[in-house]
Amino acid sequence: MQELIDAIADMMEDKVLELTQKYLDEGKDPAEIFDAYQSAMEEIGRRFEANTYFVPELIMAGEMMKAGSELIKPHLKEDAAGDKSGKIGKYLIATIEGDIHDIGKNIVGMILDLNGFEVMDLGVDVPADKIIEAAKEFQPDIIGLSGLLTLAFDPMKAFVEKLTAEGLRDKFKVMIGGAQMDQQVCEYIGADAWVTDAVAGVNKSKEWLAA
Amino acid sequence: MQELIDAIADMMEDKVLELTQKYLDEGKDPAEIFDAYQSAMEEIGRRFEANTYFVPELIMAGEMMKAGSELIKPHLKEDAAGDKSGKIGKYLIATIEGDIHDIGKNIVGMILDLNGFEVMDLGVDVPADKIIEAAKEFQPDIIGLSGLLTLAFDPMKAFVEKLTAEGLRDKFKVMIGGAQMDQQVCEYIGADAWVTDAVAGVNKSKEWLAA
Amino acid sequence: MSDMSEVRKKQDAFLDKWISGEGIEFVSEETKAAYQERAGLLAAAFRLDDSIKRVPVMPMTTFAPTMMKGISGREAMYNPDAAGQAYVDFCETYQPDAAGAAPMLMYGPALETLKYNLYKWPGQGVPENLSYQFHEKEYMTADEYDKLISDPTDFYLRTWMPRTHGALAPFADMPPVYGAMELPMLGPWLIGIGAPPMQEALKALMEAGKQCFDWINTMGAYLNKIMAMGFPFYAGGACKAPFDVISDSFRGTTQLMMDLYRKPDKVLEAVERLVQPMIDAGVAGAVANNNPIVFIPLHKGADGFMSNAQFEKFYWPTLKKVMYGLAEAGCIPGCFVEGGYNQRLEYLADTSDIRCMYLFDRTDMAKAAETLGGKVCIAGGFPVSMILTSTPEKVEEETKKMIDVAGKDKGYILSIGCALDEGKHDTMLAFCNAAKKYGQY
Amino acid sequence: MSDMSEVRKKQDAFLDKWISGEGIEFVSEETKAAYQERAGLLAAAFRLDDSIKRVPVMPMTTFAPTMMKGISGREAMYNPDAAGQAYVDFCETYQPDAAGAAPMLMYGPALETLKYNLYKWPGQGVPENLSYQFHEKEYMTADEYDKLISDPTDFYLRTWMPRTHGALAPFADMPPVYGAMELPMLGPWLIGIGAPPMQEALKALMEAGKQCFDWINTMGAYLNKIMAMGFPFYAGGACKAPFDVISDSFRGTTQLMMDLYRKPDKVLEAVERLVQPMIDAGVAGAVANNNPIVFIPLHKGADGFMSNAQFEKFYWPTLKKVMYGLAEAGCIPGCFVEGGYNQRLEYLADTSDIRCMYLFDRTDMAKAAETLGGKVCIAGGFPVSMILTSTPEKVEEETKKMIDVAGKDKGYILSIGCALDEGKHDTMLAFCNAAKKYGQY
Repeated sequence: MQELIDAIADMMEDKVLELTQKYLDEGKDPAEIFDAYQSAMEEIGRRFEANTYFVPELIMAGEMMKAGSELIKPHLKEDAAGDKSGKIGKYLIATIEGDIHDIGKNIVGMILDLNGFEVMDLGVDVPADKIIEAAKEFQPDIIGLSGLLTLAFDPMKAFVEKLTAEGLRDKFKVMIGGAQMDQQVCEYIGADAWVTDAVAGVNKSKEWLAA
Repeated sequence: MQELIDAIADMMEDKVLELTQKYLDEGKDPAEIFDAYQSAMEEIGRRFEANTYFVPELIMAGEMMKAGSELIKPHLKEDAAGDKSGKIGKYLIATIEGDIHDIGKNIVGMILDLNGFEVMDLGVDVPADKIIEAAKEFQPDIIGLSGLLTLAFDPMKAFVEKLTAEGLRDKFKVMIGGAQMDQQVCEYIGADAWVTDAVAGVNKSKEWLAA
Repeated sequence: MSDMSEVRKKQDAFLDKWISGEGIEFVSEETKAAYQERAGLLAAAFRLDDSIKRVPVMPMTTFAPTMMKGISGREAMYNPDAAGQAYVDFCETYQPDAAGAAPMLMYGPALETLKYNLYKWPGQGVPENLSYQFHEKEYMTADEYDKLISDPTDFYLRTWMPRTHGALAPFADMPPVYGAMELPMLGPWLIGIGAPPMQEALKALMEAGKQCFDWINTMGAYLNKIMAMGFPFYAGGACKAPFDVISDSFRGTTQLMMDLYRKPDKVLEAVERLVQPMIDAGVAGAVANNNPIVFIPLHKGADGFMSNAQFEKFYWPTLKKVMYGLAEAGCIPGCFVEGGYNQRLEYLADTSDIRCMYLFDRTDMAKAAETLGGKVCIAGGFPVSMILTSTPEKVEEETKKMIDVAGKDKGYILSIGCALDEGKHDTMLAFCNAAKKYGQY
Repeated sequence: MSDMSEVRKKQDAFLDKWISGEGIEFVSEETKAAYQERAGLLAAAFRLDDSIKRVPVMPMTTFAPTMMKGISGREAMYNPDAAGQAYVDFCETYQPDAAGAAPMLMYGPALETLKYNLYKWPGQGVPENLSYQFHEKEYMTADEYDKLISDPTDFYLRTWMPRTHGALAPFADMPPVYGAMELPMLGPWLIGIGAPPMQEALKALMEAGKQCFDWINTMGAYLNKIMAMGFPFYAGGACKAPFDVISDSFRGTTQLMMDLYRKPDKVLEAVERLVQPMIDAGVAGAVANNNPIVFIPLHKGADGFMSNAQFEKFYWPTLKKVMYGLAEAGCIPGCFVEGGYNQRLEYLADTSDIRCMYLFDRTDMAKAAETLGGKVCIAGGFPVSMILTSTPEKVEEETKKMIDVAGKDKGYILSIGCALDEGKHDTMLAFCNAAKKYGQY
């Protein structure tokens, strides 16, 4: 499977799909093929951290994963395909009320998913009440808030205050992400962590779960 | 002077002006330089007849002649510059009433001028009466009528009829030119000759004068 | 270019659709059959179909139908009913195998609204009884080649149209449309659009457009009637050789001839740049009118305008590309080969792998038949002087000769080699009848 | 590129003209002197003038002046008097060395008229108290690169604008403007312009233009007042890096990132194609406003968006061409370097032979000063979080640090590294005052 892992990690889209189909035709274990994708994603994450890979590669990786999954899924057993036992944690993500941007949130959601999280995405411009409601229902390990604009600061702060007021603050880790986040803003908002890139967010999340 | 003649005939615009200036600076006879231009024009005419040169070359030749004249004229004696003794004949040219096209007429006028004719150009859309009036005044050897469109046929015919009615028909040769002229039209109009290119017109004119 | 047999199939498919008369509400089954027969004849000529029954006759009229009825050029341009009816009558009287289209006469009021100065027309610069005439000028300067090459539409809108349409002069001050790319840059762009002179210009454009829209709605009834009476039109779309675009209404004749010497690279780049626009323009018309024939008047490539070497370098390659581009879209390039082309016939033979037509003006038709016969469809060559200054008997005689000379390979369409702005009834009738009489194979 | 010393001379000439306040009707000699002093400070920074007296302070405001007065985003976009007055008040209160321009807020009614859907704005898709936000979508499909490349204006007018301006949707059916080349082809083109939907679209365009024209006439009084009070604006024109045009409002972020792998050649061709248009757009604004500074927001070249190799191939060459093109026209490229640029600083140093400015967002300002100090003018870097969530004392302290770090080479302009949509009075005042206090050289 190394050839496939390398092709994925090296962004060779045509070859990736070609090899995937070939392995399926040869009768190789679909679960193993899927694992190869997972391994490749980990490698891509490492290269992202090493500043060798950037957003284009993250997006391409997501595309290849999606296309590959379409090929593999029919060969996986139903229970295997839907099996959540491999998930390492639950992540609730949303762009906070007032902000309608979804690109950053979508990228983070995709990377989290690729890294084994079960992700519930509430979309954009989501009021605090709705996030809390969903959190009660979904019981995530981490609530991730995204905001591209500075107008997101106060709604995020309000969210944390509401969470606290409802006595839920300690039940969930709160991570904020977006271009203008920094430590100052993190303290102002009352979040547990802040990031400005997806992979850092994923690593922080894994770190929390490992603790 | 052969180098200059060759440069003109070969359409080397920059070299032509450079050589002209050089010869003037060297004190060569301006009249000789001007004659070189005339010789070059004759050569260009021959190449046009031989179907080696076409309209672009005629136009370029005219441009070079014009530019060269600008350089030479200040060096010529006033009387020499204005001297008409070199003219081989008088040519009255116009685009006939109703037709507003001047490109063909302008090209012919230029070639006639380069070939030693004294040319009076009445412009476009010229009524028959005006042409006759000018002919009485200018007393050309040849009246040349130009018409790009077939609508020119009848005004030309009317012109010849008027000329005849005024008893002037035999005093002037009438030549018609334009894309749709042919023998049939020439007879219809009552002209003495028809042409569809400028050089043929010039040669015919010279032939008439030689007779 | 792609496989030419596939291209010919597309062309044939479009031709068949056109022949079928699909969408036309014919007066009767007889007129439908007549339409199909006539269109079929033309198509057979384009296809060099050996089974074609006779030589089609296609007088290429412009103002002649109106002039022959005593309708002045101005009336023809201002009264679409008069013009339309004249074209209907022309078809009824002379029964050509293909009809001319009255919209060629254009609509005077719209030109007035635009303060159009590219042409002078009856009552506006030329006498009322005549047809419109081009006003030659330098509408593009020598240093504007790069503008044309890098962004043709920008050049048209902000440079060329302000010069040729007086009412659109303010377009020269329109900010480049790139400024509209997003906020807040959109604001300044819109401010430019909102300036009073710009508003006046846009108003004039809208008004002229509306005038033409109403005009075509009136004219359309007559166009439909002509088809319903059984006469196909001789073209659906029109475009030009790229070189001619620049030499006719951009740089002008004299200036471009000098550009061939002074800046040949720019000329080459510019003509190359215009290939696709011309293909697009031609296909658009053919599709809109459901008629595959795209009329292409050939101007400055004629004998006498340039040498074969110049023709081979500046004119022919891009013209050929346009023709093949049209063919690939299923269209039939119908080249109106104006002037003489005796020195260029070999080039034209190069297009024998697509369906196309060359309608000649003053080319020697014997030479044309010899060089092109059996390879491409040829047409025309009949002298306009015969129609305008001769007799019916003479016309009949000359027509027979022309058919004998040009028609032996069966890919010939009888046509007068000059667009007809004027005409005579007796000679025109003799011409059209002689086609039926002597044109049978 | 031509001799850069000549370019710098042209830039200096334009700067001097700007500094002089030529054409501005100042309130008094004192305000004229204040204007000349402030503009002079900025120009000195651009020139890396060692004799500069202090660090200029230039908070880059968008909606902040209105938000801070309790004026909602919607009101700011619909009431030019309220917005203009808020900007006047901001200058009076905080005395910056360069003012922001209220037209950045854009005019809501015109967007409504156009049924604009590239952005959502207060009351139209986002809450009334907020600012406008971009609506990311694929406004250009993967197969449209060739259209953009071959004729950008045609692509804008007939493909892109119909998608982004609902009221201009009929432009998609506008016949190509080439059809207007002469008679009789002009007729069909005008008919297309005359079709009712096209007329409605043109009407909407005219209306929006007029709305903006009226809007700027109202807003202009306040802009003039700001200048008359002695405050130069921090930009005259605006344009973008070619890559960002495609990635922001044409293909979109995600699609373009994939295009880098799937069709890199087309991306390269397209960004190359947009160089001149961007230059033209930027120069037009600078000249119109008699202010040589051209604002260029840099987007997808930031750290994290692509590798240096990709940056070197797809982003930097064309951005550099735009900058030098602006400089050759006498303009000062003022790049707003958004996000972090720590990995790209070496490239920016390459432009040291022209006058330009780099205003940083989250770049490490110590590294920026180290790499670019003494070569090009740098600005910004002050965290927006300080203004929005901190105290005046903390702000003063951080401002001093920033000046110490970034200002030692005397080519620094103090600025918050983020466009200000919101603000707090006490921290904003502390920031501006600290500049005067600690910025003296």
